[in-house]
Amino acid sequence: MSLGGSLLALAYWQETLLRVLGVLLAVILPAGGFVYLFLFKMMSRMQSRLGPMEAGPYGSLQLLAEVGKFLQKEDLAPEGADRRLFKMAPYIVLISVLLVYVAVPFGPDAWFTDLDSGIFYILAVSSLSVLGILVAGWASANKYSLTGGIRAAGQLIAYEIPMVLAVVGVVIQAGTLNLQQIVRAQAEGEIFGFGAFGNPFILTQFVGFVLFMIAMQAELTQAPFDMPIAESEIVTGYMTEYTGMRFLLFFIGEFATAGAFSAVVATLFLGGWYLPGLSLDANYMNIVGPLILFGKMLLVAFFIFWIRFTYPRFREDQLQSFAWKALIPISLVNILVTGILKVVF
Amino acid sequence: MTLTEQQQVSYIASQAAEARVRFELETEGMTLNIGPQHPATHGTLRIVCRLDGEQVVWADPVCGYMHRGYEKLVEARKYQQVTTLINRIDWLGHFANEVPFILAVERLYEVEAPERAQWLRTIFFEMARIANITLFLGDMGVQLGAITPVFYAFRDREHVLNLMEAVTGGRFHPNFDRVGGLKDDLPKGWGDETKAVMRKVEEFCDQMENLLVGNEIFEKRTRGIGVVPQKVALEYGLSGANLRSTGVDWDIRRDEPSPLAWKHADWKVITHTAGDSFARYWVRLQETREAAKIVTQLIDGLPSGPIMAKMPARLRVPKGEAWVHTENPLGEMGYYVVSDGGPSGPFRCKIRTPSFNNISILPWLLRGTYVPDVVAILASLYFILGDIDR
Amino acid sequence: MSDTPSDAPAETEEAAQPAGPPPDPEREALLEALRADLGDALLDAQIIPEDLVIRVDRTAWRRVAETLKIRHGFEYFCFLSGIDWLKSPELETRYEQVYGAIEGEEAASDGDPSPFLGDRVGGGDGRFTVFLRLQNLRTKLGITVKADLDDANPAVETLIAVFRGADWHERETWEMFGFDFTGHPALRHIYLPTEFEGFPLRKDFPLLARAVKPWPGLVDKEPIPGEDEEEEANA
Amino acid sequence: MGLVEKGWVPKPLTKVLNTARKYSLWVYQWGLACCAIEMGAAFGSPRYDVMRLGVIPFPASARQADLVVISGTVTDKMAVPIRRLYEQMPEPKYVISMGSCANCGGPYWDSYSVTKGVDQLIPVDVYVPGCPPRPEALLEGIVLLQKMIQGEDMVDRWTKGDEQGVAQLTAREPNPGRATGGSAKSNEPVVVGAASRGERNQSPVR
Repeated sequence: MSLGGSLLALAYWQETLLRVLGVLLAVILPAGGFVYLFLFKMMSRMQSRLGPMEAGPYGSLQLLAEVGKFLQKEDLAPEGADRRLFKMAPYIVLISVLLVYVAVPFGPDAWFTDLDSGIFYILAVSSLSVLGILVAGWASANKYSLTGGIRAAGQLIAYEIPMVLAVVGVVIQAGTLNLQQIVRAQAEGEIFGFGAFGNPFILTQFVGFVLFMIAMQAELTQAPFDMPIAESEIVTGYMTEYTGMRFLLFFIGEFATAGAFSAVVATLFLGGWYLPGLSLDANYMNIVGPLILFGKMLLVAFFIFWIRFTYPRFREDQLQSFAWKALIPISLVNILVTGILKVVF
Repeated sequence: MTLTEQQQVSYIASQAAEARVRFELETEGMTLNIGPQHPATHGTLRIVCRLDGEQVVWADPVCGYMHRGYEKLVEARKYQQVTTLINRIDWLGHFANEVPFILAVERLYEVEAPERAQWLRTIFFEMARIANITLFLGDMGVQLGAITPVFYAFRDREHVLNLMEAVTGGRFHPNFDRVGGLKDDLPKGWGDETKAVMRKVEEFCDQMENLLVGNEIFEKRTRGIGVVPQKVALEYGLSGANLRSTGVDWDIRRDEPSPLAWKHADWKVITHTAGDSFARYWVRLQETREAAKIVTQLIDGLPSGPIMAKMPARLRVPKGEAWVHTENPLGEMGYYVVSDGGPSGPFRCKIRTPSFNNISILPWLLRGTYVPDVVAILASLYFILGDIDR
Repeated sequence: MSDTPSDAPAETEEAAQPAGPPPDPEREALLEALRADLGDALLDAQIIPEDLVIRVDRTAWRRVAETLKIRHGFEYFCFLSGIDWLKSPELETRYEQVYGAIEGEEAASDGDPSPFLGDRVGGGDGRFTVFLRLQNLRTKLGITVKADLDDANPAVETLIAVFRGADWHERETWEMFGFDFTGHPALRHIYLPTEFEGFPLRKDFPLLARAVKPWPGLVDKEPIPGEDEEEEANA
Repeated sequence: MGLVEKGWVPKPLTKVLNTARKYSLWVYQWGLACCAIEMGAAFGSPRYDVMRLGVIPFPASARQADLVVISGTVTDKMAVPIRRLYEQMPEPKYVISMGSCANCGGPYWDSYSVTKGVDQLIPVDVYVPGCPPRPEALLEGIVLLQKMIQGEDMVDRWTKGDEQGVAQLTAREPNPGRATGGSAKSNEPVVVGAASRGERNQSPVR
C-alpha cells in the first residue's frame, strides 16, 4: 500500500516489491473469494444444492484443491497453434486486471498509486484484456476459439463506449478524474442540502449506475452477455484449447476482473472505502477502508453473479443493437442532463 | 408475432437466397463441425455447417453415432424380451415406448388388457411424458445460456421418477408393460402421493413460465426463430408439439380410437400458430400441465379389477401385421409389427420414431440462420439421440 | 374385411374369417375412391382393424404417392421403410434356431415350400417390399402403401419430390435393405460408418455375436412360473 | 508447466498433490445414452449433487476435464470420437465407464453396430454396473475413484507406466497435443459394488 516515505523508510525496490505483492494479494483474495462464495456456494444455493462440502469445512479449501490440481495438469498446445502467442495470451488478460487495481484507492493513504486521471487510466487498461482474448482465440487454431475471440472483441469494444459515457456523468458531478477525489466528493457531498450520509453517486447518478452495471456485465462476459464463452454454442470460446495452469489463469482472470470492476463500481457509485459516520482522514481508515471496500465489492459482485446464473444469453447481433441503439443514446442523454443540472445547481 | 404462412415461406426463402448469394459471390466459408461431442447436441448428433461469418449457408446433420440396430435386434428377440430393448429408444419417455408395441401385439393376438390395466397404462404414459418434458423445459434454458432452470427440472423430475420406482422398481426403463396387461398393481397410497406430485409438477410449470417465458431475452432468442410453415412440417412428417406449434390440430390421443383411457379424462389439445421456437416451447409447457391434469383425473376415477388378462406363458402371436401409433412425449411413435406366426419374436418390426422425422427438417430449417439460432432451434425441436438413431 | 377386386393377381384367403372385424365404412369409402383413381396400379387392398393396406405396382409408386397426397389429402408423411420376406436361411438371428425349438411347438416353417413368408396383408409374394405410411389429418385416417420390388435388383422411384421428408427415410432404407431409389440425389450412409458392408436388415445378414456365442442370459435362466419344469435342467 | 511433466514429484508432496487431484475432478459435460440422464441427475439434481465431492461439471471442452464418464452405448461409429476425446484430455485423466453398455455392450451384446465395452478403446479406472446405474451407484464410483487417486503414486504413474506416453511427455515433444498413448494406470480398475462382495479388482465379465 502507500506506505510511502512517511511511514517507513524503505528503499525504492523494497517499496516496489511491497506494492507488487499488495496488488497480487488484492487481485487474488477477491478472485478466490468470488469463486468460492459465488460460483460454488451461491450458485449451488440458487439451484437448491449444497456445492462443494468435502474439501475442508464447507468445502472452503476447494479452491486450493483446484489450484493444486491445475498445477499438475499437462500443458498442451494444439498442433497448428501459434505456440508463443498461445502461451502468452492468459498473461495479457491477467496483467490487465493487475493494472486496474493499481489505481483503486483503499483508504485515505492506502493506495498503490494516486493517479490524477485514475478513472481514465482504469478504463484504458481494462480494455487491454480484449487483446489477450483475441490472441487466445486466434492462436488456438480452433474454429470455436476463433469465433469466441472475435465475438469477444466485437462485444468488448462495443460496450466500452456506454461504459465510458456512464462514467462521464460521475466525473462531471465530482469534477475530477482522480478516484481518491471522487470518493471524497461522495463523502462530503450533499443532496439538496442534506448531507448526513454524503452523496453516494448511486443516488444522483442512478441512470449512470445502471448503464455502468450493464456495460460491466458485458465487459466481464457474464450472462446475459457471455457469447464469447457460450458453452452451448461454441464450447468455451477462446478458452476451448487451454489446459492446466493457463486455463486456471483465464479462470482466475475472469473472477479477478469481476473483482476489479466491482471495486471500480464501489468506488464510483457506492462511496468507495468510506462509510458515513466514519472519519475521512483518520489513520485507522487505512485498515478499515479496505474491509469496507471489500464489503461493497461483495455486494456488487452478488448482483453480477445473480444475473449471471439467472438470465439466458443474447444473440450477437441483438447484443450489438442493444449497445448502439439503447445504451449509448441513454448515456448521452444522461450526460446532457447531468451537465445541465450541474450548471443550474 | 403471427405471420401468415406465405409470409413465413417468403421470409425463409429470402433468407436462404441471401445466404446462398453471399456464399457464391464473395467469401470462402468456414466449415464448422458441431458435434459429435458438443454440449448443444444432447449427446452425439453431429451437424456439419458451412458458415459465412456466423450465418449458416447449409447444414448437414450426421446421425448414427447412437445407432444400435434396434430393428434387427427386435427380430432376434421374443415378444417378452422386446420391451426391455424398446424402453431405451427414447430414454426419457421410457414407459411410453412400450405401450404402442404392446398394443400392436395385443391387436395381433386379439386380446385386450383389462380396464384397470388400460387406465394404469395411461397414467404411466402421461407420467413418462412429464418426466420427459420437464427435462426439456429446463434444458432449453441451458441451451440459451440460463443454467439454473435445468437444475429445477432435475429436482422436480425426481418426484415423478420416485413414483415410477415405487410401482415398477425402476427409476426409468420400467419394462412394466406386458401383452395382456401390466406386471403388477399399484402399491398402497400411491394415488394420493401421485396427486400431490402432480400439483408439484404444475408448480414447476409455473416456475418455468416465470423464469423463462416472460423473460425478454428468452423471447428475443426464440420468437421468430426457426419458423416452420405448416405445409413443410407435414411434408417432413413433424409430429407432436413440433407439429401442433404450427397450427395443426392433431393429437393421436384424442383423434384415434385407442383402448387407453384418455377418452375418460377432460383435457385439451394445445396448439399454437407461430411455428417458431417459442411456440414449440410454449406448447410443450402447456402439455405438461395437461398431462398432470390427466394423471390426477385418471387416479380419481381408477376402476378396480384385474390388471392382467389370462395369457399363456409362451406367446405365439398369429400371423399378421399391425400398425399402432401413439402420441409420445416427442411426437408420433409407432410400431409396424409383422408376425410370422412362429414361437419366436416379431418377423419384422418397423419402429417409427418421432425424432428422426423431426430432425430431418434441419437441413431445410437451418439455412440462413446464425450459429446461436442453431442451438435454439436444436433445443426447441427437442430430440433424443436414441430416438433418432434407434 | 373387404375383398380384393377381380383383377387382383394375388390369391387371398381372408374369407376364412367369417366373423371378421367390424365394418369400417370410412375406410371402405376411401378404398372405393382409391380404386377409381388408381385403376390398374392398385394391385390389392385389405382393411385390417384400424388400418387400410393397399399394394400398388412399383412402376406407379410415385404416382400413387402424388395421388394420395393431392387428391385424397394424405399430406402427413409418417415413414417409409422396407420388409425382407425371406424366411431367414440360416436362421441364426431367430430365437428358436439358437436355443432349439421349444418342445411341443413346431418351428416357424409351416410347410410352405416358398423361401419367402406368405399370407401377407395386402398380398404379394416377392422377397422385398417397400412400404410407406401416410396420414390424412382431416379425416384422421391412415394408409399403408406397399409395393413389391424385384428380387434381384430392388429399385423404385424416389418420393423426394412429393414428400421432402422421404429423403432421410430413403437413405435409411437403402442402407438397411439395399433398395435403390432412382432419382435420389445422395444415397449416402445415414447411420452406419461409410466403410460398413452389407445391408443389416436383410434376413441373410447374420448377427455375428449370436453366431459366435449363445445368449448370455441362458446361463442363469429361471423357470417360467406356470411352465413345466423342463427348463430347469438348463439352469 | 505442470509439475508432473518433469516425471518427478518429491515424495512428501505426493500426498498433498493427490488430495488436490482428488477433490478437484472436473468432469466433462457430455453424455452418450440413457445413462447420461442418470449422470445428469447425479450432477444436477439436488438430491445427489455430485459437486459436494468436489466433482465439478463445468468443462464443456475436453481440454479442461480430468474425468470423463462414458455414460452409455458406444457404437462403432462413435469409437473414433471417443478415442480422440480421450486423447484431447490432459494427463492426469480418469475414466469411469458407466452402465452395462459401456462396460460390455449390455443389452446390445449382439448388435452389429455396438462396441462391446469401451475398455477396448480407452483405459478405464472404474466400472459402474447397471442399466442404467442409479445416481447413487455413480456416486460410489466417484468415491472409489477418489480413494484410488489418494493412493496413487505419481512417480510410478509417470515413470514406470506406458513407455511411449511418458517418453513423449518427458522429452517435451513439440506436439503433445497428439496422443499421449494409453495412460499408465498404477491401479487395477475398480468395479462398483465388487468391494462389498469381496471381489475387489476384478474386471467385469465381458
